[in-house]
Amino acid sequence: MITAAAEERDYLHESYGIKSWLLTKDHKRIGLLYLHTITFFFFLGGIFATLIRVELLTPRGDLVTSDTYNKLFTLHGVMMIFFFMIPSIPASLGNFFLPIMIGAKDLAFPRINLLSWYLLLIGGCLAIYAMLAGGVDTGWTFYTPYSTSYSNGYVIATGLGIFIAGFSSILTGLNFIVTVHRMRAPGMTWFRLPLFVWSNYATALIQVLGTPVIAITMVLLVCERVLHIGIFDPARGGDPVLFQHLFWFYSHPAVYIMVLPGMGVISELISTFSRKPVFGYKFVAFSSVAIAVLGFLVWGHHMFVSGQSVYAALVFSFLSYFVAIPSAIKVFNWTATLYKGSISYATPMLYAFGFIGLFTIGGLTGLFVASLGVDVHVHDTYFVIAHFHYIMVGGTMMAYLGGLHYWWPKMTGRMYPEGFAKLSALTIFLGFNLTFFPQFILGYLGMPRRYHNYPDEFQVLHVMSTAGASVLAVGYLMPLIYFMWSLRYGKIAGPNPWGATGLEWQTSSPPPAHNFDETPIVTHDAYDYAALEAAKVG
Amino acid sequence: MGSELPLFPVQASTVAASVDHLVYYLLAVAIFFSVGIFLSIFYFAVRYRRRSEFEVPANVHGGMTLEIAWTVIPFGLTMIMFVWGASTFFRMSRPPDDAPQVYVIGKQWMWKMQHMEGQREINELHLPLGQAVKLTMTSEDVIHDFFVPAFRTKADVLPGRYTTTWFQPTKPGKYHLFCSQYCGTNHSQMIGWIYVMEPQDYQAWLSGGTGGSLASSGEKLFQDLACANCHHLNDQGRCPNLRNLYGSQVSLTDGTHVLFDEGYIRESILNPSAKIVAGYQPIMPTFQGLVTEENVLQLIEYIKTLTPKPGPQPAGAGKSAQSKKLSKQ
Amino acid sequence: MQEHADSIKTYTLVFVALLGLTAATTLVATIDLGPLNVVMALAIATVKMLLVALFFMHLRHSTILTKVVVGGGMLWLAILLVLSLSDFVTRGWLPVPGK
Amino acid sequence: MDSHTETLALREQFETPAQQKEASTLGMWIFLVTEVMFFGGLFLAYTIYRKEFAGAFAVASNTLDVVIGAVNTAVLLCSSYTMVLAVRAAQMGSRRALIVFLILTMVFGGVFLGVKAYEWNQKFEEHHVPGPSFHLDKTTEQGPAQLFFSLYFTMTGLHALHMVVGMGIMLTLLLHAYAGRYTPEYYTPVDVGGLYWHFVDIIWIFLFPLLYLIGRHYH
Repeated sequence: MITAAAEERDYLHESYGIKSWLLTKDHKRIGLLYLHTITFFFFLGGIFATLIRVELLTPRGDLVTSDTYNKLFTLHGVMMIFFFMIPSIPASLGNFFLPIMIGAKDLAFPRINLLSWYLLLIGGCLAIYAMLAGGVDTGWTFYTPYSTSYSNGYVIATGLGIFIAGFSSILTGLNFIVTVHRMRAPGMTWFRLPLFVWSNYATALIQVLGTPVIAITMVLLVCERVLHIGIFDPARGGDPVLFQHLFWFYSHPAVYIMVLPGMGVISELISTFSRKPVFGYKFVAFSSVAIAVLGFLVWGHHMFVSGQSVYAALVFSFLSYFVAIPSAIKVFNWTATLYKGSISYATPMLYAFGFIGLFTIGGLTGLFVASLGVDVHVHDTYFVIAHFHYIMVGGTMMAYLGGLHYWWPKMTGRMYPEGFAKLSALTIFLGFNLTFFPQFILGYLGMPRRYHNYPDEFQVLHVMSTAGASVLAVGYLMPLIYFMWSLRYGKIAGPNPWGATGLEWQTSSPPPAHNFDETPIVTHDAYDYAALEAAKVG
Repeated sequence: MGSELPLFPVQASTVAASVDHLVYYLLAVAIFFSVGIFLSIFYFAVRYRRRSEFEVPANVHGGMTLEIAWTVIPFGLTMIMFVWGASTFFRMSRPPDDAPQVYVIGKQWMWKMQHMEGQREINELHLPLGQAVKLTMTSEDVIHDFFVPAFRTKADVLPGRYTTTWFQPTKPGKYHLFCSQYCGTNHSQMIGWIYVMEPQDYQAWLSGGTGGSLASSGEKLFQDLACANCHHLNDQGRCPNLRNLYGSQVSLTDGTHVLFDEGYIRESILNPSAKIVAGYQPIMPTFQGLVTEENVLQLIEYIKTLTPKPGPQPAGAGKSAQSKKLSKQ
Repeated sequence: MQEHADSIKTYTLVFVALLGLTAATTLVATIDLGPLNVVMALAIATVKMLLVALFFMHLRHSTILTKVVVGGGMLWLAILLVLSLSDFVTRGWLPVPGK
Repeated sequence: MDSHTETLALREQFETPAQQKEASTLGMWIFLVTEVMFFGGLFLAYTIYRKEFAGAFAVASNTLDVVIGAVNTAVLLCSSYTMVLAVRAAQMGSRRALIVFLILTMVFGGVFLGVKAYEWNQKFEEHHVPGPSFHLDKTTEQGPAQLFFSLYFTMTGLHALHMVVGMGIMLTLLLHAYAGRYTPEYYTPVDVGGLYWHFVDIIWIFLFPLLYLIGRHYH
């Protein structure tokens, strides 16, 4: 804890006691509540991941039974996707920084913001109840009719948990959209917004437009399971493929809910640590919105072998390539931003480098799975697993950690130990690649997903992957330790340790309860280092 | 396979090679761009590293030419991927007209295969080398998926309807069959082997089988279930004459048409009033629960024999080219 | 802040129109128009929706942003329906079971 | 707690009352868009199965009582009418009219729900509820007919649930109106609550023809 010497009362010391946190309407405190919650869910999901990897060391299922294994990968998916990845950056870092970055005192609806956190918590508790009561074994995709008629797991509790967490996500998105439209400080025009705000805005669009569809899908799933209403039941004329359409209508865009905020973080990091405006600002900004919109047109590429008509497959494959373009634009623009910059190797920047590299691999392998002929072979194999982990872990997780390191001094007022942080970034990068790169090969060789036992010839690659996972686990534990250490022993950070331009760096660290002593007036574009320098000199 | 670590699975079907060729192209593009990005980042990071704490580089805001270039060029490259991938996919989706059929039924957690000649196999499928084979598949419970990596082929197997896949083996050997759609506890044990045999070995294997062909079992069922009481094999019955119908377009009471294929036959047995042939009454009872998926397949195979094979002449039957109208005068 | 008040007369006229359209759609449904029955039912429902949205919900006085939000919602509903139907409508075009 | 003056109720995160009103209205419209997508999933399922099983759906639809459906539609439209008058009363600063119209809105909403409950009850008595005892005359397609009723119950059920939530909102507005919280300068909650109520009405405007009227022209 920071000593009482702080002159001004910052948001951490504005009031005290557990009640002042649980009933807070301060977006910064709610951001921290989210941060703790999702960290818990991350490590919970991580434990499942570890068990999965240990089980897969040998071709025979000798550590846990098949049923347990199936529950492990289901819970890993459910925890990581619905309770960690989706809320991760927007609800924690976004919540904390989006209002500050646009010069607002708070989000438009602070009470709804707090409600969102409680909804996530309730949803998470339901999922944990399902886990403790006996688990759920449908896979995070809940495909019917397995989930409705055959599974013995706690599908209903998990489904309701996701339903409720979905409302948390919807309300966060709604709050962000209204805030960006109505709460910007004077002079903060759309094209002066930091790119982190743009990408969170685009994310919010997806949350608002997509999440209701997974909500109704979960309602139908639960109704089907409880009341046997037959909506997806072939025996009554229902169509299980309809479930897949409804599911992926949300769950494909959900991938962009997870990665877009990460892209926003990377734009901030690249700019700050090269001391230059992001190359092609408008292209990067609009590509976020383009990804959000185009992301809704491609869901059928998860269903190329599902019994969907070949013509629909054709349409979805074609559209899928359109969404590749804005992602490529971002990568090229970030790389170009480095050109003639003043590049610092601070820890957040290392994560940014890691993100660009891994996201590039993840994105390019996405072209493989979007290609109809190739997807038939690699669909539902480890190739797909490797692909989306390169996006989710190599992408979002890297960006999340990068962002956390970048804004940690602002949130807590303290610096973390730089050497330790660099070591952890390196460990995570190496561990990640060792874990997931072999899975591309495994997948192409034909190793199917969700297999408890596997043929002997795949063992070598699985062992490599498990070895990587243990490195990765160590890498993830390190920040947990040194971040806690820094709260007490870290160097005092000062308002702007990185020399960055954003509004969040113009206020004190940690920020005061209402973010700014007086409403800021914005006169420059985002990332305008030259103007900042000129002002300093003048 | 053995001890060395292969990077590519065996190519054992006609499609496998073309999928791999497309993958080489994709790999080339992927390697080109990722290496390009890695090298640029590395070079910039070293060349423009921060030399003093206070340096502020000049603003560079962007360049339209560059933006257009790196939008248009990747788009062109991806369109090649799309067209190439789609044409491969269409080849995979359309079995050759003359391909013999094997029926596959998936259930938790086994594969049941039925050859037209009557042989049945569990978790194994014997195939002759060089012969294109079409699989018509359904599931008795949840969704499964028929995946043969060596053939680069995969198709979901759904309850309540038929799906199709096909392949033409090009290399004798023993290949993995996996279920690749998660289907419950023993999903990872819903595996089997595909044996590709020299044609003469295959014939020998076939003749080792017992029991009648699928069609003859179906004929017996057709009598036992009293189908023939209404479906006379002339035009006198209360129900449509099933001769010469397979593969043709049939007009329905609501004025639409439907292709008389496996799916329609199946639906008509299990849910007879869904699509009534024009000129007939919905009098047929459902056989849901009275017949198993296997029985349905036998009946289908029998009904198919009521339509003579087109023989060597081109423009194969079974396609819309041969459109017959059926209605009672 | 009371910029959106329409007169009671306007609201009443809209209300009467809505009742009339309800009667109309019920009657039209009993006449056999072939495929046009569906079109008529949806057309009348859409007109009713527009009346409620434009007058009762004051959409015609609303900001452009609000109109964009409403239009976006409709567009996304259309995306959901049209792209899903691109599967269900084209099934069976290729004369191969399950394609 | 929010520091608001009694009349303006300006929350601290906003600079001006206009900003607050715009934010609340925009928030509600966005929420309504999420509702559109929520019901959109049901409309998709309906469209697909209706296309697939047109005959069974028509037969099943004809068993619904079209007169009750039409009258209930009219009842709901009445409630929308009184709602818009309530908003107008709030704009004009007429507390009494506001209270009267809010009560009327709730009465019409209550009648609608009552009629709905009666209809549901009828379905149970006629064995038109999907399940083991389901039976529908005049069709051999019992499966697809059940699908129709599954959709009927899900759609009308979720609609009724939204009505119940709407009634709760009306009650809150009524209590606040009674306490004199609303003025011509500050009546945003009435306005925003009205938006919700009208939206629920619009959903029913579509449910009525889709559920009650699809088979009336063939007998």
